[in-house]
Amino acid sequence: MGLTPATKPSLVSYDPPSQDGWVTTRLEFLVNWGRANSLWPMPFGTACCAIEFMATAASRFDLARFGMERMSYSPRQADVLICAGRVPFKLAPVIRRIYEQMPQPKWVISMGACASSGGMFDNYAVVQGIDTIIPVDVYVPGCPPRPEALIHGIMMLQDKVRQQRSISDQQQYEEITIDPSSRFYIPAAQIDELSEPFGNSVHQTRSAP
Amino acid sequence: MATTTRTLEVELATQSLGPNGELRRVPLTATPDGVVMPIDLPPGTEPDMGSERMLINIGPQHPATHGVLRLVLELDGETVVRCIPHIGYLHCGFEKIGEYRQYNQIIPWTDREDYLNSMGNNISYALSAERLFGIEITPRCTVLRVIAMELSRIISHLVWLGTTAIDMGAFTPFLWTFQERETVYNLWESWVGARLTTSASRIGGMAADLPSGWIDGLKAFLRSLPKTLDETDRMLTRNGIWVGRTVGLGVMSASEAINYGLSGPMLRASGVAYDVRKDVPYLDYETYDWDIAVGTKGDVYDRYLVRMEEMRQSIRIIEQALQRLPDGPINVDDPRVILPAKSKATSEMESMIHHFKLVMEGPRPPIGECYVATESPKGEKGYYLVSDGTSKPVRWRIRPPAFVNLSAISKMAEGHLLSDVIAINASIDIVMGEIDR
Amino acid sequence: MSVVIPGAALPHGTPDPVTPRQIPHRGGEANPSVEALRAQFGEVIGRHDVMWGETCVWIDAARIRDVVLWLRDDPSQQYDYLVDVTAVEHRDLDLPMEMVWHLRSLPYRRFLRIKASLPMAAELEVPSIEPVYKAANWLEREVFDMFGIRFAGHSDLRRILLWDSYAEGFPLRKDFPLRGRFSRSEQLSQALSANPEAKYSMEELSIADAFHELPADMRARLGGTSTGEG
Amino acid sequence: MGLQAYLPVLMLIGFVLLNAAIIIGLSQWAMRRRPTTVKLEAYESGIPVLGDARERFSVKFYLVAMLFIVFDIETVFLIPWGTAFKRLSCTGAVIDGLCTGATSFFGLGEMLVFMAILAVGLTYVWRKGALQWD
Repeated sequence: MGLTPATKPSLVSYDPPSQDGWVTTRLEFLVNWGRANSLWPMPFGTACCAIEFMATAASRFDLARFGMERMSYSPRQADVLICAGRVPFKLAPVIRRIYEQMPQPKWVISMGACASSGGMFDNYAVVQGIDTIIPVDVYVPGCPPRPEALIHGIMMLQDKVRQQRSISDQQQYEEITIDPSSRFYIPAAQIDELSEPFGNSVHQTRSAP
Repeated sequence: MATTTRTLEVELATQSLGPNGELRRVPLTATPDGVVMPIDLPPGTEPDMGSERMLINIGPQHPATHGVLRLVLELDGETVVRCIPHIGYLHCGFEKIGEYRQYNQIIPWTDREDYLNSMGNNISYALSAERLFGIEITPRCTVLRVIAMELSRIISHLVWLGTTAIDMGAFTPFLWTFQERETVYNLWESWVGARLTTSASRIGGMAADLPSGWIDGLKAFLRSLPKTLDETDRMLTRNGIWVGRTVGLGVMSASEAINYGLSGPMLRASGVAYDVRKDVPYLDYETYDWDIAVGTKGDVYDRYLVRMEEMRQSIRIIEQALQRLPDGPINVDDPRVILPAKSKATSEMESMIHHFKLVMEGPRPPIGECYVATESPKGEKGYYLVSDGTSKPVRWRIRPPAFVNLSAISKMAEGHLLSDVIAINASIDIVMGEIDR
Repeated sequence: MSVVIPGAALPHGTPDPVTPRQIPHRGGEANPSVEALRAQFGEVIGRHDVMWGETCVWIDAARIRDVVLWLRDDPSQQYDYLVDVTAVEHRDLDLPMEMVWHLRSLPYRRFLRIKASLPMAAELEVPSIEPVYKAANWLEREVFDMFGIRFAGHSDLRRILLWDSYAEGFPLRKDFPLRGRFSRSEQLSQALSANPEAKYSMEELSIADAFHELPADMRARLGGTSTGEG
Repeated sequence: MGLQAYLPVLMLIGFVLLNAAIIIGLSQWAMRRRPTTVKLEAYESGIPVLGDARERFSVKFYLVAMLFIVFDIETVFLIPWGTAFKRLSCTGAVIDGLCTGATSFFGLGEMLVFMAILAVGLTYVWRKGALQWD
């Protein structure tokens, strides 16, 4: 939004890269249009961002304008897992299990700094960003992000859904296989590198003056 | 609730923890035909075949647990035989981080801990830090802090009211209460810049003084809130479903409530007229004219009435505070804690050094410790600070009222139906950020 | 249903409490309970001091339960409200660790802090006051979870905030690094790979076992005395 | 001629079956199953399940179900009676909605007897306390 030029929000236009048949592109366009405008969110609300998510869902910043007012608290009917709030290590297996039990196609919005990168909780108890556990589609910055910021994140996700080639390319919906020993999606070295403290958080571990 | 031998009167208390905290299991002995007999039960006792029991998780990800609380219920049909709460799913090491931060740097942590009452927490922490430093704050700051704490109490009760009504099937109060809460968000934002995580207080003062037009915005809110409260009152208080689902649930008698350490609306609903603002007053609360709402039976319905009345009393306090709001500085002019004015800091040399030194090293309190209790919407919220003279506290202990209130849920929930456990859990007004710290 | 009024036991004329002003750092008049405690328990009560207007009494840790029981039941004290149970560990490790109990007397409107020092070398063991105050149940479990201080006579001493098979030790100890002892990936892999029964307490497992609902592999792991890890 | 009278009902049943077939068929055709072991397990708020839900429940649930069926069928009998009420309580023939003969209480009486029998059943059940839940 700030530095990079805003991506062109393609509401109607749809230019598939390869020359698929006219039918599949029209059908894909119809399927994507249907999915984008009726994403059922699963609010995985843990902390302060959940209150801001409730404010977004309430009547002033109404989420119903995006077809998302129907909250689904069971992963079986959910399309989007919105992780609103910090995720401690005790909660990591829960969010991993819920993500795995969601049917494809599924997306993840990581709402807030704590979900996206561990935020200000750089200590022994908090997962440093849920992208080390589950693949994330949209990161919404802020602590907590304003409802407009969350809605902007949701609109970015809708753009992504509109541009997916949902019928012709089935590989993008394959379930990611877990490495059985460590149960990770990404290799351990990458997790350590992702969770490294950055900025002035590097020397925050001095307890004395 | 006598448990039948089928429920295996094994030693339910587990002394089975190793010296450094790992789990040691109590071995189960199984007779040849597979019936598991406890160790000390005389052999040959015939287990009576009661109806099967079911263990279900009302777990961390559940719409009715107000956050990531997990209740494991042992159900006999629909009646709850045993309710075992599991918490810790939002434990983020607040108290550990407190020992690595300076005193002014802890303020952003206080509003992320009980995120419904963020302004109230900031001020409650500032009060205990100011007593640790031995600072008296200015009159204008005192009255401003009373207004902020009472407003914070109102919006915390509004979220409780909205979510409890949803738990019992009434969706519209949620939209009304969040509409009111949005107006207060606007007030917070114009005053401090943030809607939810305000970080408004500083040791010895506030982050900023009121912007112009803020008082009129507050007066408009004080006119519109009673209308919403009356509308919700008309809808819920004498509503057959609401009364039927809340009266007689989770009853706590006065002596039990005191022994369980309950506080706030939970304690007052059981008939104990203990309010920190009246008994251990701070910020000149004793000079305001208001009274405490005290219930009689201590059930879910009384807690609802006490909280509704508390919101009306908070409006009374804010109106009196608005009349007496004095002018004058908002920060105490004590160079140990308050930064010099920006204009002086950039022009005079020693102000710049003072500014730099204070920001880099942080204020240093004298050696000592103090505990200041304040009345948060959940109960008696206290900060116990221990300092060894350095700029980072040795111990930052948060006295979590909802944590102690929640510890009584197994006593309140057992014997009721499954849907009543949801109502009882909602009536405790839990915020998992504060419970799990 | 009579309403319990705090401050009811005070003599009739006492004025309502006011916001304290100009509190001295040290000194100030001590809580009358201190003399009563000395009269009742003699040398069990160590020194006392008044810090920022709050009275703090040092006692011998082993006798905490009798002191608290007397404070609650004696008609002249009536400390019926337990505010908090916590512990403090100082930065220089030769200072002993301190156990802190905050008590409040609603009828007499008094606040008392009881402290006990636990030498670090010895086994950190303190008698539990759960039989006296039900509120102490979870508070003591949290002090055990964070500091490793065991409470003798506690009905269900388990970890409350961290999961039972947490292997990194006790977080609030000063020798525990802020970001934990293991690497991030190790912490994550331990959290993700815990066996299903590590998420249940012994109580629930024994209930499920009584109704033959434990899956075979979990029963095998449980049957032996190995830890839940399997 | 006989079939002609039933045409609307048959069309309705046909449409309903067609609709159901389309919905299920289309989704079966378009859907690709991607089962994983965790996805097939039961969902219980994100925690691995202990024990299963196939339990022996107490008999009061079955009792309430039976009572519901009895009184539900009673209301089902009301509907055909309601449509034929005019012909039942008219001695002569009914010509385009008007009763040529004298009206009689046969229709009403017949239903009152039916309701009275079931009312006896209801009071028995009520007094025995089967409706009392806990």
